Amino acid sequence: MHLLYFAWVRERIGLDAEALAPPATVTTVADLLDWLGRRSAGHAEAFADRTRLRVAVDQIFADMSTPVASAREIAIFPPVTGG
Amino acid sequence: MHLLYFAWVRERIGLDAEALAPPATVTTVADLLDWLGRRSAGHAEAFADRTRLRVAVDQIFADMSTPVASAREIAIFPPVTGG
Amino acid sequence: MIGLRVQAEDFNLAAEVDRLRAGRADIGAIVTFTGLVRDMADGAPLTAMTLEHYPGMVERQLAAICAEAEARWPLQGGTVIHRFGRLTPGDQIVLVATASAHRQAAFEAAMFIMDWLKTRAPFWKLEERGGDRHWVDARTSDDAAARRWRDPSAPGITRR
Amino acid sequence: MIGLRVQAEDFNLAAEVDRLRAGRADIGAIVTFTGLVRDMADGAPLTAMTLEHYPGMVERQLAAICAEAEARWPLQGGTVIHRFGRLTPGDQIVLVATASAHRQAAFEAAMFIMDWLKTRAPFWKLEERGGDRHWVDARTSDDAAARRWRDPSAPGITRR
Repeated sequence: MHLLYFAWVRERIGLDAEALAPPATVTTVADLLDWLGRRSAGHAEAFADRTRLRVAVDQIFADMSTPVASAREIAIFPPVTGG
Repeated sequence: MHLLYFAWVRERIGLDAEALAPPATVTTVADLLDWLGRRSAGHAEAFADRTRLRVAVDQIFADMSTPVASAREIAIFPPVTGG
Repeated sequence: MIGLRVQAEDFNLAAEVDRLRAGRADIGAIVTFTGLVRDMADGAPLTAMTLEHYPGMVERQLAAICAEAEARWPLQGGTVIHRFGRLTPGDQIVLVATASAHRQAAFEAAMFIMDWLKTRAPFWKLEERGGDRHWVDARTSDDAAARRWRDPSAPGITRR
Repeated sequence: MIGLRVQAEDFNLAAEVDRLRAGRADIGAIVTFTGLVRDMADGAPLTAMTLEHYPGMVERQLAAICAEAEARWPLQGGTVIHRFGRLTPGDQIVLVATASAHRQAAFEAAMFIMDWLKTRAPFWKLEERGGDRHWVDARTSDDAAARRWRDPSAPGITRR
């Protein structure tokens, strides 16, 4: 699974991407954030307030209950502010 | 009183302007159209259907009851179609 | 603050937008509307369209429309140009450009100006199709579009 | 039919509008929206604004937004250009241009695209003010602006 981080999520984690293989117990976006949050202090800080996060699974906006087991690319970022 | 005609009103009357002094009995726009309508066949035809006419008294949109006695410039034309 | 011109000459969209932007960096949004002569409006091919106007009243009406737009929305500038005379398909007829810190104000003010211009500015269109000529009828949809800005809940009303 | 570009380079409004108009006379209305970097957004003077984006998803989201606009309004063409990278006050950020036979469609489609782009296209703004830097927060007003297009009575819905 390819993970992408953008904006302040990227900065807090200190990485713009990482390739990881979560355990089989990680089935939803919420599970993934729980699991990722334990990887480092930066991950924990970035994912502390989930109301400030948005997630895309294979480039489509997802929510906390979206399945992730078969996903190839998951991006985690703040609400978008373009335009 | 300076009268101005535009678009098909101008074409039916055959004049783009005329200077006239209506009698004292002409007090409103409606009176003026009645009076003008008797001037020629073209005037009569141009003013036959008042729902298709708009009138400006001294360059401000007016209605049939607007006073005309002290007006200097009265324009009669179809609904506008610019833009 | 909104510049007004009624002219026979063509206009240049880029030059007008550059003029609004020149020397300032406080504008967040510029909306432009360009109206063009269509070749096939309502059926048979159009040869030409002649715009007749009422000099004096046109400027007065456009100034009133722009003053109302400026009262309703926080604009940082704008331009309204309307041409008169004989035009052919593809020619530009009218330009409305609005500048604001925020996009909603720029959009709404430009729509407002166009809707009111269509129903309040004394211009008349004469279409030529081959040998035929006829004066364009006013559209009830234009009246409806203008009226909605009078609604107490219309955009801009609460910002007065 | 709406051309999409996500690029670091600047764009030219006149060139994009000329491209929409080129070789045709069936367009009645062209609406453009240009978004610019403001120097004083929310207080202290802005030094620079950096746009980060999610390559791949950005193009996908913009294509979906434009496809919905084309389904809702009878458009004859359009252009969406969004820049990324470091910009300074006065710089252009985004262009939306829409062409239609009728002004209401061109206006509404441009507003729709901007509202949805603001809430659905993965871009993030980093502001620099002197030595300070901070990521711009999303605005609830942008969410509300986008949501109104989902209303069953929203413009364009009945034209599907």
